[in-house]
Amino acid sequence: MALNVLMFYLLSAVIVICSVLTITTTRILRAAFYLLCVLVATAGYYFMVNYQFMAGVQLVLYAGGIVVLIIFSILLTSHISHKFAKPEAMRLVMGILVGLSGFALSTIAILKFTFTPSNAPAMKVDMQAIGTQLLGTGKNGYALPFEVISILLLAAMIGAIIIAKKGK
Amino acid sequence: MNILNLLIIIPVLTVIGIVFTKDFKGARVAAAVGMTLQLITAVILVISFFAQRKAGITGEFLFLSDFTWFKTLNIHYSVGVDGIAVWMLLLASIVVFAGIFASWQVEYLAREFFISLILLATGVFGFFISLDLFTMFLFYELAVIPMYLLIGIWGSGPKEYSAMKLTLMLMGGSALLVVGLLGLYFYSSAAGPVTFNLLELSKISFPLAMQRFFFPFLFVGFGILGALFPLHTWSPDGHSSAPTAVSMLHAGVLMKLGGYGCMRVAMFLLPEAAQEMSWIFLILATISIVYGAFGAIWQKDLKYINAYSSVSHCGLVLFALLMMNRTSMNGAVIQMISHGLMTALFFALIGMIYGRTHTRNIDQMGGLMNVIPFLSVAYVIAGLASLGLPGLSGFVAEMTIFIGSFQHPDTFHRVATIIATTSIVVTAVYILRVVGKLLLGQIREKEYLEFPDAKWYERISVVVLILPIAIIGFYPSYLSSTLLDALNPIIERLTAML
Amino acid sequence: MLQGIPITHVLIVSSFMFFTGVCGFIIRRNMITILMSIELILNAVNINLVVFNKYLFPDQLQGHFFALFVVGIAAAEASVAIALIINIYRRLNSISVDKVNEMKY
Amino acid sequence: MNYSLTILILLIPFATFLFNGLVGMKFKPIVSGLIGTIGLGVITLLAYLTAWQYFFVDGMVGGSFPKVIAMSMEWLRLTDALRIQIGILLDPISVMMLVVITTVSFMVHIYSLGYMKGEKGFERFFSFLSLFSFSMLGLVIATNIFQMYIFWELVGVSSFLLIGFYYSKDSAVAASKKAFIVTRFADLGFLIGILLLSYFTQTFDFKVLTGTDQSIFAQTAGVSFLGMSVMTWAALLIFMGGAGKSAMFPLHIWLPDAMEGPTPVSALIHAATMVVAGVFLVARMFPVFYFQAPDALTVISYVGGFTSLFAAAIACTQYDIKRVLAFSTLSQIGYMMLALGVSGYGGHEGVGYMASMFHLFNHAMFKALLFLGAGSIIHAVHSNVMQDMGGLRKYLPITHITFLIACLTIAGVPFLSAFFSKDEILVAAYEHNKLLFAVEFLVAGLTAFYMFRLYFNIFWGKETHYHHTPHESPKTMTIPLMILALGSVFAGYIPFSKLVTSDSMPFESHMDFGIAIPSVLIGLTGILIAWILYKKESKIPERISKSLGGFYQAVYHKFYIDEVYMFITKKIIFNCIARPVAWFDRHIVDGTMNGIGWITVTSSRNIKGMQSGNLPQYGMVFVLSAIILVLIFSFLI
Repeated sequence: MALNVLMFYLLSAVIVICSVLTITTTRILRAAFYLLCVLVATAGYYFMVNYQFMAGVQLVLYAGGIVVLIIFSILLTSHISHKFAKPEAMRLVMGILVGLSGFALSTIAILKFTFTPSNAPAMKVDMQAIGTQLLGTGKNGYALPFEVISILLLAAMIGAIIIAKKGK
Repeated sequence: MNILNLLIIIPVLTVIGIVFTKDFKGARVAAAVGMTLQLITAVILVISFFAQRKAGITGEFLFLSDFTWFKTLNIHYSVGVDGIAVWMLLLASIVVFAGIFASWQVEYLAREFFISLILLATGVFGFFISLDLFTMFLFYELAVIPMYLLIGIWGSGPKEYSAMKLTLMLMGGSALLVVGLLGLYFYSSAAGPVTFNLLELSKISFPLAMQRFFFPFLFVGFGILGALFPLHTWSPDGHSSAPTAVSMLHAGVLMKLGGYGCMRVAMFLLPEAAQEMSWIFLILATISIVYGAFGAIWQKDLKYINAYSSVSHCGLVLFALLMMNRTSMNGAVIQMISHGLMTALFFALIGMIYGRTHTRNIDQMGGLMNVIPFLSVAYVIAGLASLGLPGLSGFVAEMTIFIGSFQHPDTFHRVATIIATTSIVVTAVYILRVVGKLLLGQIREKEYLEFPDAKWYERISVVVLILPIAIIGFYPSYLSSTLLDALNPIIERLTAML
Repeated sequence: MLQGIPITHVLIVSSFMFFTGVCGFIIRRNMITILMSIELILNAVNINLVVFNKYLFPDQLQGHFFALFVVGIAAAEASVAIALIINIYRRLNSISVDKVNEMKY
Repeated sequence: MNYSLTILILLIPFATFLFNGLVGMKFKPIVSGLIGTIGLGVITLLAYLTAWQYFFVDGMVGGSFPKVIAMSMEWLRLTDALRIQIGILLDPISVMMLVVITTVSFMVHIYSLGYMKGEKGFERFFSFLSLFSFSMLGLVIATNIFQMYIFWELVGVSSFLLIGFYYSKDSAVAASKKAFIVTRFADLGFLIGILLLSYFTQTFDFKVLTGTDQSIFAQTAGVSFLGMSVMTWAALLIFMGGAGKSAMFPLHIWLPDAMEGPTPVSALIHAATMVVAGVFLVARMFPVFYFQAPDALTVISYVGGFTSLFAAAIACTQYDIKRVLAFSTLSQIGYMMLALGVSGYGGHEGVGYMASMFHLFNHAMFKALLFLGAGSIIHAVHSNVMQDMGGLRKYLPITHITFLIACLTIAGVPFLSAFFSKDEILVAAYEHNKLLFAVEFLVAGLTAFYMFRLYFNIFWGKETHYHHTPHESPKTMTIPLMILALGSVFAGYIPFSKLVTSDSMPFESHMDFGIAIPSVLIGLTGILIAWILYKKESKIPERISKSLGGFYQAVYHKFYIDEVYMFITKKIIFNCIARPVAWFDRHIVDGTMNGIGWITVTSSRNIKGMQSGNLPQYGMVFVLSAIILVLIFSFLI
């Protein structure tokens, strides 16, 4: 078995186990930690497909930014020792049912469909290509979404500040 | 400039004018000025209409004008009036005029009140002048919606309940109407492009199966507004909760839209089905007449009594329409006008009395003749008109209806007529009961002695309504003969198949 | 990764992650956990975007960029959501979704 | 010669009505009174001139008095054939009625100037009197049955207004209401009768209906309903209208109560004019009744006969003097109806018709006199109960004499007016139906008895102690009494058989002494009994009434007819019809509507539980639904 295949299954195992743990653990800080594991493992995926920039973004923004934000908010709103109450049986059953049936359905769909991998030569994904495309305005140019995202982020930032501001 | 457009423009301008007034005094003056102009316009319309008739212009509708406002669906703003509509317009403008003066003392949100009231009136006027069924329907809806606000905000008693009930039931009627109107619209493709235009629709003879299907929708849709049994129950609640002017306008004019619509749309456009199905509705209308009258006997609230009496009288309108001969339909239109005037008078007086006594329960009142003679005498006159005293309009209408209906060759129809005539006795019973308890006898409360008699604006309102009642009562032949002429096309179409 | 790893396997993993997120969304009541579930869902989607890009259209970068934007939006969403959570916590002293139903009906 | 001035007979009272009603209160009360009275004086003069011209100047055309249409205008066109005309028809009976109405009305106007002096609403009273005169005159000169119906209703309403003149008094209000509703009910019959008649004949016109051409009734042949021909139905229904106005049994109940009105009103409306409208109606339609519906005439004669006996019996027991007179009126109208019922058509056959009109004329005079006299008495003692009176002959000499004349007249004492007309009626009855004759014969005696019971109780008997010494009424009241007394005495000498007959052709009538002498005798017997019982104070009447026991009580309570009506209206109509209808409306019909609303509200309330605001739940439903949709679309379809 090639090493990269082994690596893939290792990462997959981490993702599967940790994502399950994220939603089942009774301690919220642990949940955040498991989430972090999932995100880091995902970043591993990105490295494997040679999208280093994407992987870096994943690590910095997701693992570094969002999870830290989540941990902050956990610390602000809960006690470390706080344990969740067990979810109601009905809800648990329904949640698992929905999850499993959805998973089964999508798995069946995935397995039934024959994907035809492209033989086109892979594009070289270096920073230059990313930068040109991200700010390009012609074909394969993403300047408009980029700008929209930036406005969105700005709005989110202002909104978050205003919402979280104490009182008046 | 077509004078009919003025009838829409004046109210709209009045509404705009009221928006710019400062307080309730300005608002009511603006409303009064606007509606006075409206009344004058309506009078001019009537005069010029009959001048044109006299000059030999025989088109069924005069003052036609047309303007396409929704081209894709071929919807027009198309106006024109015939000999029936002009009288209805005059009636509407009289009632609105009187209504403004009857609500002279509204102070709470007066501007909004007058705006809603005049919007309601705009809907009514628009309905009567429209020849395009879609536009007609639009104006009808325009009349119903301010009604909800007027009752819900300025009403009395369980006003939210009543407003809701009234609006919902009328909207239910509208829902039926839409089905019927769309039926007409799509089946009109038989003769060229689909159209809502009444004149063009009236040239088409629709297939019988289609008529059978759509006639009940149209008739019941308008019939709800005309208080057809058993869909009349909005009327007592709605009227009793509504503020004075709204009751006046509603019972006086809006209920007439029902009868007018039944005649002008349902029966005129679908004559074969009308002939075939009239017996069902005739039974319902006969029940309305007798049932409404008996219902009124037992009521204690003045407005309830009058609302049931309206059910009875409006039942008579539908009854006469369904008899489908010239005389009875003529009577139906006279009855619409007559009932519009006298019920408006009733509600105006009830409002004025209520404004003094703060109760409408007849058991708690008595002897008002001693303290407010003007209003009491007016009330007696309204009552006598309602029970069909010769010399007042109610008699003319009822007798035309009864004699016309009795000329029907079919025994069933004549028996129905005899049943309907019994209402004149029952009407006398409840009218005299009210008059006796309310106006005559001893004064119940000491404070009643302090009541002021009618103020000038109340007098205007009352006199403006009594005058036409007496004029029609004394000299009905002009009205009657113009109506007979105007009814010809409808009668011809209704009897073409026989 | 390309050699020997069928695309279906990656997709199965990502869809597992996705439905784990859905399941967590349903069974959890703590709002922060729900937020985490949403992150899981978004992440699963991101994996799909990247993988489809790599396997099926290696000559383009659309999936890559979409994933990038999703990350950006996720960040924005998370920041606003956390601001809201903090605000709600201040007002209700709880971050259970069952308590936050003032706006129902 | 034309009769164009007759239009004023209608216009003047209407003008005075409007004047007094609208602006009368702006002037002194006496102004209204004078305007009304002068207006009526003018039309009285006009009526006499018209009568003179009609009977004596223009006279007969071709052996009979013609029906003259003095004026006619179209009021309302209903169908091409049926048009309502408002016009003036002059024929013997309408001219006679003009004279009667204007005379009595004029007297009552003058009388009221004194009687109503100082009353609140003086101008209102005169305006209503004018309205009544207008309506009543319009009724009698109607050219067609519909015009008659119009004025018929107007008469009804003016009667209502005048009975309820003292509107603060509950009993007056109740009485006016009762009068209006009972007559309205009768008018319903009248209206249906008109509908039937007009449907089959296509005309309202009296001239056509009562003309010689019977072909207009061709449509009615063979049409019957419940075993009676349609014309019998129409005639009976029209008679029902007349019975209501004329207070025939069983629609008589309103008349005694109507005495709540001011006494001049009772004299004018409820004795002399309006209550004979029913008689006039039957007389007007007589050819239709006689030729098309003879069965209806039989009914009329029995109803008339029964009413006269019934009312006379009740009159013997009443103590309220106005009520005694009211029942006496009922009884006399019964006479007239009976006379019409037994009459034939043409020549001597029509003696009943002639007698009926004759009696109507005389009755108007002496009954108005009686009522006005009663008014004068009430004016003096402020009470209308017999027990409060007695020995008044000293205080009220003029009233006494005129009242006595009226009593003698009504009792049928020879050579006073009613003697002649009553005799004719008895003759007609005798020739036609012996049973009815016997009844009428008995009633003649009863009449004399109760009238003199009244007379002796008021003017003789024990001297009651009065608070104020009663004094004779003012001249405005006594002069009409004297004029009417003259009328009562001499009206009988008018040759009615030459003027007013069933076919408008004069015939010779002569006294039938075989009937006249016994009827005079029974009248005198009645007077004698009353003399014995009531001239002096005595215990005999009380003992008699005691010995009659239950029967007396039944008569005293007017045979409990009022109670029966109260039971029917209050218990049955109100409680068993109106109340259930109101209940049905509120609970069943409206309940259904509210039920629909309730169903909507309830179902939406149940549905809104789904909108829980619970985010996880939303998510679950969303995903689950998506899964289900995917399943459906990918596997099932």
